[in-house]
Order: sequence, then structure tokens, then C-alpha cells
Amino acid sequence: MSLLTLSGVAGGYGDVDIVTGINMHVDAREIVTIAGTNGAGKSTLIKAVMGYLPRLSGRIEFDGHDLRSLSTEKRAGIGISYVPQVRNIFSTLTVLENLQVVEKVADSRKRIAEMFDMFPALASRRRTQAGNLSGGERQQLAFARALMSSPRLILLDEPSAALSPALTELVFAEVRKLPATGAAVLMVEQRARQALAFSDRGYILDSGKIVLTDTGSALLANEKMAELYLGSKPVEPVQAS
Amino acid sequence: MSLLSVKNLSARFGAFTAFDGVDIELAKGSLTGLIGTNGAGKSTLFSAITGYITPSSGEVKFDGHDMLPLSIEKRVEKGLSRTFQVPREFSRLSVFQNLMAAPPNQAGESLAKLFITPGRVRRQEAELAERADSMLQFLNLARVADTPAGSLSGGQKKLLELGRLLMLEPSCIMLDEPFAGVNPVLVEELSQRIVELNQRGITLLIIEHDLASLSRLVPRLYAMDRGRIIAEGKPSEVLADPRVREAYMGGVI
Amino acid sequence: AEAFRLGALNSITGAGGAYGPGMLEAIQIAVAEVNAAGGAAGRQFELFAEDDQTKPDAAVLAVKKLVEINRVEAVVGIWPSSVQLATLPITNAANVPSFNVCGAPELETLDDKDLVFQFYASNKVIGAVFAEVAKKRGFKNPAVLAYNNATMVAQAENFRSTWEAGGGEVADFIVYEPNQTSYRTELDRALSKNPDILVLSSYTPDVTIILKEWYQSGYDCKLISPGWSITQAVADALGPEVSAQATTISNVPASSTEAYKAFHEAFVARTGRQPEMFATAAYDMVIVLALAIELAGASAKGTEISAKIRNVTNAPGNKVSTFAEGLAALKRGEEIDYEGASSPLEFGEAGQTTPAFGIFGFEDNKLALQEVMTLKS
Amino acid sequence: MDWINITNAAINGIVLGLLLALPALAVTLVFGIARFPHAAVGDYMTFGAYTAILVQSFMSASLVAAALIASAATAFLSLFFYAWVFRSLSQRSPVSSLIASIGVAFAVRSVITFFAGQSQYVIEAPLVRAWNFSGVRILPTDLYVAATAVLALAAVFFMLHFTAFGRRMRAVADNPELAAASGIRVREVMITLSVIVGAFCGLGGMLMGFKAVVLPELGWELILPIFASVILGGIGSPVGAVCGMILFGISQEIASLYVGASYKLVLAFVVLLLVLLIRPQGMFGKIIAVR
Amino acid sequence: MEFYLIAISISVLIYMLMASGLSLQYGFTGLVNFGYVGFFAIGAYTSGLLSLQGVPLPVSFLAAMLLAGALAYPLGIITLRLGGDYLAIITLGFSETVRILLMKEDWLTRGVHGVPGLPRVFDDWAGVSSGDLTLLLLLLVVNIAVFALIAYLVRSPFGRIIASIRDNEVAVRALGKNPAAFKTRSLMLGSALAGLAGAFQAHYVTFIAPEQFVPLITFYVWIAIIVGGPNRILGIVVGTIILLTFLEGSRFMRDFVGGVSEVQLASVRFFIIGMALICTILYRPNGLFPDKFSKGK
Ligand SMILES: Nc1ncnc2c1ncn2[C@@H]1O[C@H](COP(=O)(O)OP(=O)(O)OP(=O)(O)O)[C@@H](O)[C@H]1O
Ligand SMILES: Nc1ncnc2c1ncn2[C@@H]1O[C@H](COP(=O)(O)OP(=O)(O)OP(=O)(O)O)[C@@H](O)[C@H]1O
Ligand SMILES: [Mg+2]
Ligand SMILES: [Mg+2]
Repeated sequence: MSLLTLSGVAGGYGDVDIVTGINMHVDAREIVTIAGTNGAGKSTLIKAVMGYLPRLSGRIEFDGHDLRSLSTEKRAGIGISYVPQVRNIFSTLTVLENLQVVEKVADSRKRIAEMFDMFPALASRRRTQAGNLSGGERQQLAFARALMSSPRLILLDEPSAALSPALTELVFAEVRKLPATGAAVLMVEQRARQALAFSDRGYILDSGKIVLTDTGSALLANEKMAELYLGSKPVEPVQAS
Repeated sequence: MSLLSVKNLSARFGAFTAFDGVDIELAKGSLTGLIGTNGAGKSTLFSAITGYITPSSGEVKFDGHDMLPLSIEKRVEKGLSRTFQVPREFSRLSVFQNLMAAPPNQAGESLAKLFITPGRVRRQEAELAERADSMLQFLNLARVADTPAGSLSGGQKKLLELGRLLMLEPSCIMLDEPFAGVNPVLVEELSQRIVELNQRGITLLIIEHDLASLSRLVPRLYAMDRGRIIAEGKPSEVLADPRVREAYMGGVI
Repeated sequence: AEAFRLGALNSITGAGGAYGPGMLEAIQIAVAEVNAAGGAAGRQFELFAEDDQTKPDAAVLAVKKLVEINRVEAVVGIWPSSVQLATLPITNAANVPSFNVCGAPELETLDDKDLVFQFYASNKVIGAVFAEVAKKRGFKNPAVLAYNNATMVAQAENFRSTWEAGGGEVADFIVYEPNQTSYRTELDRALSKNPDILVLSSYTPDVTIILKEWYQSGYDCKLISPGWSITQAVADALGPEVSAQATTISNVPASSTEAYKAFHEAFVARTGRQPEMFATAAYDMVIVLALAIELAGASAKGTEISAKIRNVTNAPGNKVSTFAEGLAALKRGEEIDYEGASSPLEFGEAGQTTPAFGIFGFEDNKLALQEVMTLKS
Repeated sequence: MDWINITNAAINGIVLGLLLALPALAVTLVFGIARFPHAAVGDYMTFGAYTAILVQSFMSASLVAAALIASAATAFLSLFFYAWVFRSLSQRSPVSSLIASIGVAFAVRSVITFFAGQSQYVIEAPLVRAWNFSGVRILPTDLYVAATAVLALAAVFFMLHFTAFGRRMRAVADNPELAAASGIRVREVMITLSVIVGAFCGLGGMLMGFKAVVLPELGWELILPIFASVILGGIGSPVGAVCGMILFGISQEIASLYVGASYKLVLAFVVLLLVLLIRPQGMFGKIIAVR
Repeated sequence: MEFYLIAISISVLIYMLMASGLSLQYGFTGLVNFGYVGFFAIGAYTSGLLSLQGVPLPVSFLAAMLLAGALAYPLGIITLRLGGDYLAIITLGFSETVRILLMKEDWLTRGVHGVPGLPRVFDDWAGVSSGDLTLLLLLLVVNIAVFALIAYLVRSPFGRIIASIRDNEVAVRALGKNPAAFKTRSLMLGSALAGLAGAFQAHYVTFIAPEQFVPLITFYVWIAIIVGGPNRILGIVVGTIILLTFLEGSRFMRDFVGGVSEVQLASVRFFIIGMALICTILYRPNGLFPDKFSKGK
């Protein structure tokens, strides 16, 4: 049985549905990537799982729970964590407090130390108000905050945006390690080529509908689709001289 | 001849130094990239140049004028403007109106002219509307032209932010990560557009982490690390610089 | 005959809220009394009440409603000068008499039709009486604290001018903003001049705080205030040590008139509370109006009624102290002089009263009349 | 003006400031966490004061009992309005909540006047005279009032800055959606906030009634200085609210020695304006960088 | 009867004029002006005092508008550099300052005694009651003109900029436009309207005193525009009418409610106003006439 299942999900913010007819699933210890054009509804879909959409129909199940009957904090409580695309940190809290604030962490101190090991830039700025962090530093903090609670499913909305290549690599490497810790990952990425390369499966979204789904490598191999949604193959910027 | 010249610029927040002794020269009509580790101080540098923070020392000259005493608006009037890394849309205005708000010197912004020369105001509006429409087409935002900008997706907001700046048509544009969160297909189109702008004589300075797209786009790069410029030159040279590779790419590539 | 439509315009809410409700109840008592006696000139009184919110703009609408919709033929019960000043053009234009307890001197000049009557001493007079009393009791160095509104400031200023005209000097003169939670700084300032008496031109709420703080400060001096401010209720709240120092002045020669005794009894029976001065004056308004109507006849309107007011209140004439008494006397064709519950009610040229004043003190924490004073105006 | 007068005025300012710091803290917490200026705090205070009167006339003359019951009852009132009104407004513009809170203020006050009328009440307590230190006067009752206020304030400060709950509160203030995603029970935080707001206003109102007299407009009249001080201190900053209120109190009282009592409010505003011109974010406010 | 209706309508229209100005400031520009009544007071006193000096009413009305507008200028310059919440409190302080000045500077304003006996607008040739009717018509015309003005303004580029400012001031600066300059203009325009309304009020009530200009009036105007919808002209109209219906209509309650004292009745009135406020906000989130873009969730 899948860890997360969406069946016939439709929803939006006002009168019109932003996403419609979504059937999608994430198995335990799986990495799933969602890609698609801007405004396709990727973030909307993730928000639906987290319980932020004012209007929603269809079924969303997580580990046997009917998610729609749970509040956002309950969803967090049963092991879902989330990195939003925007406003993903508490900007008036310090870096340290951003991590401390996560509920239900077994050994908070140890976990925070692990996060600071992972992102040394954060460690050196632990007493800074998070709102003053740089774009990339925020992104690291948001990612670290989501990892704090050792979730079973982690929802990432463009975790690599604003990250330098080195940090993108670092974050992706961490994502790859997650299944081993028992977590599944559902992420939205614009750097989809990079992400799909290590994803088990992928979905491509356009105008609120799933237009294609397959394993990560198969999607990358589908030249036509890739051209349409993933951009041309990157030319390596630097040839090692 | 250099249009923007930044000399020995530093900014501090209490004990923390955001950047220190930065020198940047942008020739008129040049197209330049600025890369750097996260937290290197790039966005803060932009803020200092455009007037959102006061640097602790140094000099910013634009077109021969000393910029530091000027307010943000005055700097924009002189032709220097920027986008924000975190988009700042007019959330309750429609996407179309967001674009219409940008162009400078609109007659209809003056109460007097509104009543004395209504005809001129109307003509100008019509012209601007045309430009805004084609901008919407270009940014793939035509579909959402009439929705309030606050309900755009993250990527769409970035595009709108860029579009608004393009409507402003300043002589020097500073873009803060214009490609982050933008679909790769569109990134290619945006790059194209940036080249066109540059060919029309507009000077650009672009912060970007998408090195592949950036190095294809710009002939010259600055690299920053921990508040200092550590390299400058052709992209291939800069990216080959061991210090840059060490700091920026962690030797990953 | 057709009922006489009477408007009551009271300050039920707002700054006058401490007095307006009592005034309305007094009016209702008087109306009942008039009706029980068979009405004025055979006309029963029908009462229409409005709240002016102690605000002139609200009062304008209220009085428009009274005049236009309820078609009242007289308005009674107006408390603040601001309301009387704002409604006067409307009532005068509609030929409707209006009775108030205001003390603003402008009223005397603005009222071109002699429709406006003041049932309470004007500020000028009260201020002068204060000075008179203070002098008589041998005080040398008064300090004044006045609530910042038209009535209180005028009163305080008249105290000062009378006092200074008598050769005295005022130690300090402080006009304070109302609605504060502490007046200690103002009070400290006044006390630092070592006054032997504090002249308080104030209302109940602020005077309660001031007295509390005055007592707590430990400073020893006497106090004088208008009767509506240091009331029995204030004495009950603060105790004899405070009230023993206070002298109050009002134009109720309490217990001394029949009218007051009767009214007092009716008011206590109805409300369980003691009437204060303005309520007493409001009661008189209705009685005086009814007597004037009786004299002017059932069909009399506006100015015809108001023209008779002095006939029923001013000397000479047989003194009467209830409506029924007056009615009977008028029916007999006698001249009458209504001795009101609030004062003997002698109206001057401009519709102002020149009452006798009662000087009160507190004995064993109970309000007691000490002397009666008349002032030649 | 000699120094004795000035000292007395300053003492008075401090006591008043401390007393009003209770509702000011409530305002600043709501401002910081629920993101709107809560105009009903004044009438919550009034409610507290009337509850104290009620307790005194029907239950016990004890001031402590009156204070406790007044706080509890007002906390309940505040909770009620949170549950009914402000909870559903949390997603909307602050002005909606502000206007709704004015509605709440009117409703509370009108219920009070309906039952208690317009006339004044006095909280019964024996009158005591001040200790006189060669002209500088200190009232024992003022000391109790100030001590109560300081205790209550200290409790909240401890909670805000030294407990996980305080952090949670600030997280909700910052970004409620993300707080929920971090497993914080936002509802619980808001409920606690309402209880604190109510209890503080109730206590503040009772103390105010104790110092002054109890009237239906008691609290409403205080809204202006309270808000001014909250802003002076830096919106959303608890330390700021308390310091702002005390500064405001002192400057008002001392000002009235010089410019005359009527202008003291004006002077207080001038102080406010000057502070804001020098520090646009208020005394303790923080600015976050533009990016 | 009809004269009472005329009186009510005049009050409605005076409030509507104020509501228009405030909605220009808040609804369209996002300026939270809590000192609105201060400008109303300035208008009332300016016109009132000038007219007593024999200045013809059209001139004194104009002066009221200009002075109220002009006084908004320094206030704007000083405070518009500060954020929204600060403007609210500073303006509130401003209106209280105005009120205290009116109260204390009696050489000019007669202080707390107020200024009685102001000339009525149309007394000379129309008598009191038909004068009111003429005044009503004049106010109607003025209101319609103001609506037309607002409608034109908000659709113009000027309107676009003030709306942008309401949404995001920093971004407006990034476009090289000085928000303070635009906000000041909006503040001045709105305040001039308050001044005009004040002049009308003064010569309609014929008596002005500082106590008429308390902050409660500001709140009333706020209530009107919030209930109606702050950036729709229809909202202004309906909001004002509803406000006055509640304020005035409740007078007639006495004719139906028995068994309660006057004080209690006043409380009931007040209670209804409070409840109406809460309920419109709760159940009509964006006023009766919402802005087409603001979605109440
Ligand atoms: N107001 C401030 N107070 C304290 N520190 C600040 C402030 N503004 C910026 N900083 C710090 O300065 C450093 C540089 O920030 P900046 O945003 O300029 O980085 P950046 O180069 O743009 O990084 P990124 O690529 O991640 O966006 C960061 O470490 C940030 O935390
Ligand atoms: N809060 C909102 N209210 C109304 N409409 C919204 C809201 N957020 C998003 N939308 C609309 O929903 C559509 C999908 O938005 P969404 O954020 O899901 O896109 P996305 O696929 O994540 O795009 P991006 O890659 O740019 O982040 C967009 O057209 C946007 O206009
Ligand atoms: Mg998205
Ligand atoms: Mg940056």
C-alpha cells in the first residue's frame, strides 16, 4: 500500500479549480518529483496535502489516515513535514529558534547539532534573526527545519531555488539519503533534470492536470516531453581545464 | 566608459560584515554576471548600490553622479534599478495593472495633468497598454493578465517582477536571481530577451546561481565569497579559478 | 381636549449620562402629577423622550425628530449648553419653548423670541456665590480646579473674577482634562501653593477621584464644590473624614419648600435614589410649563405660552408649591407665584433664574443645609 | 517647578504607566501575534472593573478576591470573543479585526451600561494616607498596585522568553501557516493569548477602578495612551510596550506641570513623534532587511 | 415628517462626504487615518469663524477645504515616512491635538464655550425649512461631483500608483516613484473633503464646539466605509446610509420597546451598533460591496 495516495483530487483558492483530476501516490521510502511550467499547480498540489487549500474535493490518504479530516498541525504530528516555496522560515525568530520551534522532536539538541553539521553556514549565524538571512541561507534553514522532526514524508517545494551549485548538490545528496532513514520525499523542482535523475518516479503537471508520469529515468529519456517541460539539456558550464 | 562604478564599498551590521572592499565596474552597455556562495553578500551589495541600505564606507558612482546621498527613487530616476530576490508584487492589482504601474513619467500620475490634459493621459495609457500586452505575451502571463498578482504562483511572480522592471526601461538593470524558480524552458526565452535588451544598449548586472544559463549569457563575471570579490573576468576563466571552484562549487562538478 | 405633546431632550448617554436619566425620571414624575390633576387647560401631557447623547449634532437630529415627527409643543430637560445652543435655532423657528439647566450667557442674547428659560443659575451667579461663601468663611488663599467644559470653566472664571474684584488673590487656577484616571499631578500642583481651600468646579466622577487623591496626599484644607459634584453618594463612598471638609452649594433650598419635599418623596419612591439638583430643576420645568399653559389657554402655542411663564412663577402672587394648588388658584382667577422644588424660580428679562442658594455641609457624613443665601444679581 | 513636584509627578507617572502596562502588554501581544490593534481591550478593562464591583457587593469585600475573579471573568470574556469573532477573522486584513474589535468594545460597554447604568461605582477599600518623605509622597496602595503589575508583567516575560510556549507564540505570530506545518497547535496558542489578554485587562481594569472610579467609559478613554505607548515601544515588542507606557506616563505627568494639564496629551504625542522620527520602528522594534 | 427626513438626509450626505474622503485615503491608498475628525473640525471652525467675520460662505467653504487640505501636508511629510500603523496613531494624536487647541485657544475659538449663531447656508433667501431642502440638494450635487472625481482618479494612473502603494510600498520606490509624494496628495485630497464636510456641518448645526469633534466621529466614518466596502463608491453610499440608519433609526425603537429605562434603551441602541459591526465583518467579509479583487476566504 502506498504511503500517500491522492485520488480524484481537485481544488483551488477561489471559485475555479486550480488542479483537477489528480491521481497520484508516493510509496514508502520513495523519491517522487513533480515538474511543470510556472503556474501549473505544483505548489497547489503540495498545499492540498498539507491542508492549506480552502477548497478541495477527492480523497487524500496517508498511511491509512484520511488526511482531509486532519488539521495541518495533526498532519505534521503524524509525520509529514513541509518546506513551502515562499515564506518558508520564521523571519522574526533566530536561526536556532527556527529549529527549536519544531514540535515532537525526540532529542532536539542532538538533532539541531546534526543540522548545523549539515549546514555550517547556519551554525555560524545561529543567533541571527532569520529574516536577515540571504536567500540561499533561508533555503538551507527551511530544509533543516523540515528535517528536524525525522518525518516519514517530506514535501519540498523547490528546495534548490536560490541555492548555489554546491549547496544544491548538498541538498540533493541529503534528499537521496532520506529513504534510508525511512522517509519518503515528494518534491517540486524546476531543476528537474537534476532531480529526476535520482527520483524513483516523476509527474509532469500542466494547467492543473497530470500530463505524464513515469520513472525518473524514463521521463528524462522522453525527449519530446523533456524539451517541452524540462528545457534543453544543460551544457556543462565549465569544462575542467 | 564605465556607467556604474563601485569602489571599496563595505557594509556592516553590528559586528557582522556583509561585504567588504568591493570594487565593481560596469561599462556602458555591458552585460555582467555576479555569482557567489550563498550569503556571500550579493543581494546586500545590490541593496547598497540601489539605496535600500547605507554602506559603511566606499563609493558608488553612476553615470558620473555620486549615488550615495540620493534616495532610492532618485537613483531609479537616474536609470539605476533592480529586482528583488523575493518578489514584491502589487498583490491586489491585476497582473496587467502591475505592469502599467511601472513606466516612469506618466502624465496621469500628476493630479494637475489629469485635469488639464486628459487627452494626453488617455493617449499615453493606450500606448502603455500595448506595451504591457506584449510584455504579458512574452512572459507567458497573458492567461493571468486580469488576476490579482497576489495569487500568482511563485515562478509567475518572479516573471512579473522582471516584467515590471522591463516596462520601466532603465539604463542599468540589476537582476537578483531572475531564473530561480522559473521553468527551464522559459529561462531560455528570458536569456534571449536579456541579450536583446543588452543589444539595445541597456547595461545589466545579473546575480544567478544557474551557472549553465548564466555563463552562456554573459561575457563577463564577478565572483564573490564571504563579502569579497574573489575573481572577475570571462566566465570560463572565473569558473576555472581554483578559489571559485573551491568556494562556490565545492569541487562538485 | 387634545393631548399636549411634550418633548424631553435629555443627556442619557455621554458626559451628561450621570444626570440625564434622573432628569427624565423627574420629568415623568411631573407629567404624572399634571395628568393626575386633570392636565393643563384640560390637556393631558403626552411625553416623548429623546437622548441627545450630550452632543450638539446628535441633539439636532433628536430635536428635529421631536419637533417634526412627534410634533411636540415644548422641549424640556436640556442639560448642556452645547445642546441648547445647537437646538435653539430649530425650536425657536418652530415656535417651541425650550427649558434647560444650562448656564451659558450667550443664551440670553441668542433667544430672540423669549422661548428659552434657564431653570438653573447661570455660571456667572454660581461662580460669584462661591466667592461670596469663601470670603464669608474667612478663606484667604483659594486654589481652583476646573473641569474643562463650558459650564465649569465659566463658573471657575466667575469665581476668580468675583474673588479678585473683592481684592483677593487666587493661588492657582487649573483647568483639567476630564476622563482621567488620576488628577494627582494637577492636584499636587495646586496644593504646592498651600491653599486653604480648594474650589472644585467639577462633576461627580472626577471629584471622587480628586477627593480620594486629596485625602491620600495628607494635605489639610477645606473644599468647596457645586452641589451636583460632591453628592451624598460621594460622601458614602469616601467616608466622613473626607466629607467633613466639604462645602457644597446648590440652588435647592432643600427641605425648606413644600414642593421639594413632595418631589423628593415621589422621586425616592419611584427610583429608590436621592434626586440631584438637575432632576429637581427638570421637575419644575414641567410644572411651570403646565401652569403657564393653564393660564394661556388650551389653544395657546409657543410664544403665547412662554409669555405667561413669568406670570406663574414670579412674585407677586399667591405662593403655590404644587401643580394642583396652582391649578386651583388659577381657576379661581388668582395671581400665583410658583415656589419650585429647585428654587423660588424668579425669571429675569432673558429667561434666567436668580435663585436662592443653599450652602451645605456634611455632618456625620450626611448632607445638611447650613445656610441659605440670596444674591442680588 | 521644584524637584519635589517633579518627583511626585514622575512617581505618579510610573504608577499609572505600570498599571496601564498590563493592557498595553495585552495590546502589543495581540498586535504581534494576531496582527491587529485590539480596540476592545479598554472595554475589557471596564468589564474587569465592574466585575470587581459585583464581587465586592455580592461576595466578598476582599480586594484580592475581586482582582482574581475580575481577571478570570475577563479572561473568559476575551476567550468568548476570540472563539466567536477573532478566530474566523485571522485570515483577513487587520482592519477587519480592528473594526470588529470596535464592535466588540461597543457591545461589551452597552451590556455593562444596560445592567449597571451610567452612574459611577467605587471599589471599596480603606483610604490611607501617603508616606511623606519631606514632600515626596508615596502611597502604600500605589505600591501594591505597582507590585501587582510588576509581578504579572514578570510572569509573562518569563513565559515569552524562557519557555517553549513563548517561542511557539512568536512562531505563530510570524507565520501561522508554517507554524502549523511545524506541528504547533495554533489554536491553542491563540486561546492562551486570549486568556492572557483577558486576564491582564481584567486585572488592569480592576486596579484602575481601585485607583479611580468605575464608569462605563473607564477603559475606552485609556485606549489612546495605550496604543500610543505600544507604538512608542515598538509594535509587538513586550518590553517596548511596558517601557513605552511608563515613559508615556512620566512624560505626560511631568508635562502637565509645565504646559498646563490640557496640553499634556499633546506633549505626549510630540514625544511619540520625536521618538518615531529618530527610530521609525519604535524604541524596541526591529527592522528586517529588504531582499 | 418630511423635514425630519430632510434633516436625516443632510446628516447622511455630510457623513457621506467624509466617507468619500476617508475611502480615498484608506480604501484606495491604504492610509490608516484615525485622526479624520481633526480635519472635519478644522473645516468647521475655519468656515464658521470666517463667516462670523463677514466672509461670504462660498469663500469660507473654500477656505475650509484649502486649510484642511493644507494642514494634511506637513502631517503627511512627517508621518508618511513611517509605516501604516504609525500613521494611525500619529493622526489620532493630531486630531486630539486639534481638539485640545480648539478647546484651549479661546481667543480664537471661544474654547469650550463653542461658537453659536453661525449663518445657515441658504437662510437669506429660503427660510429655515426650505433652506434645508436647498442645502440637501446642494449636498447631493457636491456628493455626486465627489464620486465622479473619485471614480476618475482611481481609474487614472494616479489611482494605480496609490493602489500600488497600498499593496507594496517598497516596490513602488523600486520603480522610482516617491510613495510619500503620492500618499501626501491622497491625504490632502481626503482631508480637504473632510474640511468641506466640516463646513457643511458647521453651517447646518449653526453651533460648533470642540466636544463635537471627538474620535468617535472618526470611528463612525470608518464603520461606514468598512461596512459598505472601502473601495467601492456604492459601498460608501450604502455604508453611510446603514450607519445613520443604525444611529438614528434606533431612536424609533423606543416606540416599540417597553419595560426598559432610558439608559437601558440607549444601551440597547449601542449594543445593536456593536453587533451590527461584528456581524457585517463576520458575515459580509469585505463589506456589502467588496472590491472585485479582495477575496474573503
Ligand atoms: N540586516 C542584516 N542584518 C544581519 N545580517 C545581514 C543583514 N542583511 C544581510 N545579512 C547577512 O549578510 C550576508 C549576505 O547576505 P546576502 O543576502 O547579500 O547574500 P547573497 O550573496 O545574496 O546570498 P544568496 O545567494 O543566498 O542570496 C548573509 O549572511 C546575511 O545573513
Ligand atoms: N493564493 C492563491 N489564490 C488564488 N490563486 C492562486 C493562489 N496561489 C496560486 N494561485 C493560482 O494557482 C495557479 C497555480 O499556482 P501554483 O502556485 O500551484 O503554481 P506552481 O505550479 O507551483 O508554479 P511555480 O512553478 O511558478 O511555483 C496559478 O495560476 C496561480 O495564479
Ligand atoms: Mg510553486
Ligand atoms: Mg541573494
